[in-house]
Amino acid sequence: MAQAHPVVPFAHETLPPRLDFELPARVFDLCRAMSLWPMTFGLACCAIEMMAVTMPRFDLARFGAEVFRPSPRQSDLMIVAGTVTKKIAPALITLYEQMPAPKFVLAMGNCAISGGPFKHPGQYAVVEGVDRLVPVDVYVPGCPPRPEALMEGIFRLQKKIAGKRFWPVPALVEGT
Amino acid sequence: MSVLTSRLRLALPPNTSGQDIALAASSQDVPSVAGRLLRKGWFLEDICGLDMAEGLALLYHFARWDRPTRVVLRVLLPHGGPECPTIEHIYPGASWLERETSDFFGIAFTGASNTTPLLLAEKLDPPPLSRKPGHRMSTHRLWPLAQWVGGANGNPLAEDLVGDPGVEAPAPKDRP
Amino acid sequence: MNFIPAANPCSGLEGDFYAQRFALEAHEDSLILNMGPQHPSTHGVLRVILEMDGEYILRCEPVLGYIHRMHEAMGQNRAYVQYFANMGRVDYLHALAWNWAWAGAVERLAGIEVPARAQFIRVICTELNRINSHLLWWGAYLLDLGAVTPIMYAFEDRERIMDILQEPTGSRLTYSSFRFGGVVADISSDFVRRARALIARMPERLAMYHELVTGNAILRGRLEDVGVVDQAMARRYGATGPVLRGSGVAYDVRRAEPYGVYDQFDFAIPVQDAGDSMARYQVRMDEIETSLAIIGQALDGLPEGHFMNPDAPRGKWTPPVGESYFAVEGARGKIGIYLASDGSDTPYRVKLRSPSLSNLSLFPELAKGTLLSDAVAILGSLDLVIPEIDR
Amino acid sequence: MTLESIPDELIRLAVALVALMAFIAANGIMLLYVERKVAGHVQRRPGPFEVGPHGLFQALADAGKLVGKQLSTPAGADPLLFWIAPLMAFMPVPLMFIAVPFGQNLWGLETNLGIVLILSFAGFNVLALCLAGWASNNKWSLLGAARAVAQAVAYEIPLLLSVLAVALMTGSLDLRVIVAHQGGWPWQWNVAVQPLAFFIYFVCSVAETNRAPFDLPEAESELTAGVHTEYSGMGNGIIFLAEYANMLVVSCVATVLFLGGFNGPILPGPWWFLAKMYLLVTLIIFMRWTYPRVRFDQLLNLSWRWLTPLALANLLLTAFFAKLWGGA
Repeated sequence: MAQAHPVVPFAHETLPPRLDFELPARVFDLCRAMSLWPMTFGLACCAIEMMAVTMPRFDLARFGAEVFRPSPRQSDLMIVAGTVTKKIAPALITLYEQMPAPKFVLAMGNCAISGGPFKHPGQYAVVEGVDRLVPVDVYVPGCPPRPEALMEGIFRLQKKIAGKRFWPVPALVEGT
Repeated sequence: MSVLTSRLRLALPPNTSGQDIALAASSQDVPSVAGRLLRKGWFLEDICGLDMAEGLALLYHFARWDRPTRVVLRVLLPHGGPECPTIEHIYPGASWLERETSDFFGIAFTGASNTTPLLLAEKLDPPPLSRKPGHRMSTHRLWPLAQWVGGANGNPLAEDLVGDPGVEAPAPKDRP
Repeated sequence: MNFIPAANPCSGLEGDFYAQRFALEAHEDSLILNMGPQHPSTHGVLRVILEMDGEYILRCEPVLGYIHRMHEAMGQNRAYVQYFANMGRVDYLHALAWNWAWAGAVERLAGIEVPARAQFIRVICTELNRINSHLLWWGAYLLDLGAVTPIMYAFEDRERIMDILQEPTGSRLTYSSFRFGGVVADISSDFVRRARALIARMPERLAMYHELVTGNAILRGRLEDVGVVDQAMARRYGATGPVLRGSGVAYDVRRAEPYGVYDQFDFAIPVQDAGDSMARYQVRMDEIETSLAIIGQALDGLPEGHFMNPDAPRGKWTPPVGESYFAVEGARGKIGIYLASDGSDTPYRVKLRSPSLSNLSLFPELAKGTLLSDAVAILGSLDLVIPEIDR
Repeated sequence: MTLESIPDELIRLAVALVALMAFIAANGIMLLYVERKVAGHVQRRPGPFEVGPHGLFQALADAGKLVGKQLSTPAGADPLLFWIAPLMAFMPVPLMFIAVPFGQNLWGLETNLGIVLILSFAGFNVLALCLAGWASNNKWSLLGAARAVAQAVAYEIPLLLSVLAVALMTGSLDLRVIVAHQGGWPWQWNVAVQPLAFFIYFVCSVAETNRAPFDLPEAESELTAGVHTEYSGMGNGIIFLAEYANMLVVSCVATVLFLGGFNGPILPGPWWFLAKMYLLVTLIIFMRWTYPRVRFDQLLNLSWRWLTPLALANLLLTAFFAKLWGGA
């Protein structure tokens, strides 16, 4: 991130693990990567594309990430799909705090990344980037991002968790 | 009621404005005009604030189900301490529109049951949609055709609006 | 990072500012429940504070503004054409209706002519978008009612329509493809072919939807006589769109106040008299058929010519001083834009009349005395898009 | 103390319990997969597909993840009750299975009160949900718990009455006797004689296990996640497991009572038993993805106004005919 974000309310204190074995840790990481349950937390336009990604054409279920849990206690991934306003910010932080570790945040769309089209001089309502509130793992740009982009974002997150990309990289098709 | 009619002033905006007739009233007449419009079968489309050089204008747009007409009720409030009586006891749907206008322009609606900010997290000062004094437009520029005609002047719609004295609007209900 | 006014520690009441204010009037032994802003059935970030007596709702108050995105403030500092981008995001489900409202308001103010072909393209695209919006509503509403599968079927059709609409609009969801005096791109013969194929396919799909869902006894039990809106109430709250038409008023801006070329089409306005959630459901399902009929006629009568008025203003441009009000029929009801211009290159004031706001204002009265499940059914039947309410 | 001094019954019981635990755990994992796969196919999409061949390892990954999640106890919750509740939901399940005859001589415990044992342990489930909802210190959970209790009370009665009809007809509460009373072919099953009782039992069992369209205690669109809103990690996982296990139990009992148990032509008994059981389980899963949810008052009306009187009438008729023909 080029921009320095002064306000990060979450100073994470990372304690060293009491037990640290290589193999179980890798197995757990693999399980976590393959079973990312997102929270039902649609904010705005991007939420529709977030829904679209679980629908028959894209079907996120293929990668085990379609179990949208309404309760933050049962979810692993918060997809911030839409504009974060100053009014929702406290609720968003609470939801993030309620998620049990290990938890991940995916900022979907330009609004969640930087305020997007609503960032302008003198704006009074929008938080300019959700990373000012909670630590973000993956940014998916777009307004809104296409479902393919969101899926790619989730793959990147899986790679970040498990250290390996499992699915083939789609080839760029010229002229489309 | 005839007193009210004599206090109302009418203008015929140009065809391009999408408004068929404009009523100008002082703020204390707003509930009685609204009550009369409700009895005649008009519904409230929206309440629009407008920061003009002469003061804060409130535009109440009314429309009908049975024919394509639109009436705008214009009220001009002073910049210092703008106040207007509420019409939520006549059009309950106006409550939110008034709260929203109050958020954006700092207009106080007297007698309203709920005055908490609707869209904003807290009251902003200056209100977000108010303009700097040098950037305000004069009402004479925006409404140059406001040669106010006192009475109906043969216009059938105006006849309908101001001709019939009707019944006095119901008084606001006592609130718990 | 405390943006909400801090709770008064002396009051002894739980929750934030809004909840405390609400709790002041609460009965003894009642349960104050916050539904939202993160709740599966509030479709985004609506928050409703409920006062419950067991499962029954004594009183409720929606709290808005969680997705207030300053559209009206931005209207005062964007160039006229830039504001189309905002229009795509006010109501992202029926973005083209908002596009049309904005284009119409400016065209009416500045007296810009729109070529016939452009008008027809607008009609076709807007109606396709309306079908899309109603399909999403249908799926999401049934999701609220606990039926998980229909939304998957609805999205199958939605994806087809989005594929078709991508060509003239260049976007999947937040369309901002109208311009003053026309649209950004012409439609091709391929578009026409695919749109015709869609029209041919949809009746079959709709019949399947009705067979699968509409006749279901559980669904009817959940919707009939729930959330009855009568006409006087609809007038007092300014309800429009399917909510009003579900109460027996055949008020449709496309017919009542024709804009564009809607007066050239022959279509029926679906009306139901019951005023309950089932009536609103039926109206929306029938409106899909109406839209299909309009698209069919528009495709048949599609004239040749420009898709954009060659004399139309582009880029930074200043309209004359004045005001205009333009209303269109969105999927959720009457969309209106009031525009005041001071002759500069940015609007002086843009006021967006959002149908969802008026329709939602019915909710506290409708929900009073109902069960929690009914409240969910009523909320869904109003077809809300929260960013459109909060703007 | 030698091995011989331990009674055979006890060894049998211990072995059965261990085996049943494994059976339940394996089934829980498998049913999670099956449920998502069935959902996928009902919804015209593949469902879990990429994690392992055809997504077979998906449920394992989920289980691994749930085990590795942080367990959080919400502020203001009663920690003891909060964590006892999921265990209480799960622990009775193996005990319910021990009386079920899976095949000829394949059962954990010889008892002539098998059905009573199962039904009494089934009551623990509602207690667990009630505790979970109460201890969570969450209003949504509390509403869910209230719904769970009202629902369980309402549906236990017609369920018992429909079971009683079969017991009257057979003249025994011993599951093995009930199975022996039926033959291998569908027309020899109790369902052929007692279709109404089977229907009532099936509806009630779906309601008892809180499955859609009767999933009100966890009604996602109304109560966020209902009773288990506050449970994270394995707390949630165990409640899930208990839900699937309860589904298995009611399907087992339905198989025994109405579908001839392990009786069947050609193939050995256990296969028939499992086939019938999984058929019912799949049916329950199918229903979940097909129907909208009923409203709470409709749910109670269905039970008190329709199922209970019908079950009573059915019981009376059964008693009458049993008396007429001298019972079993």
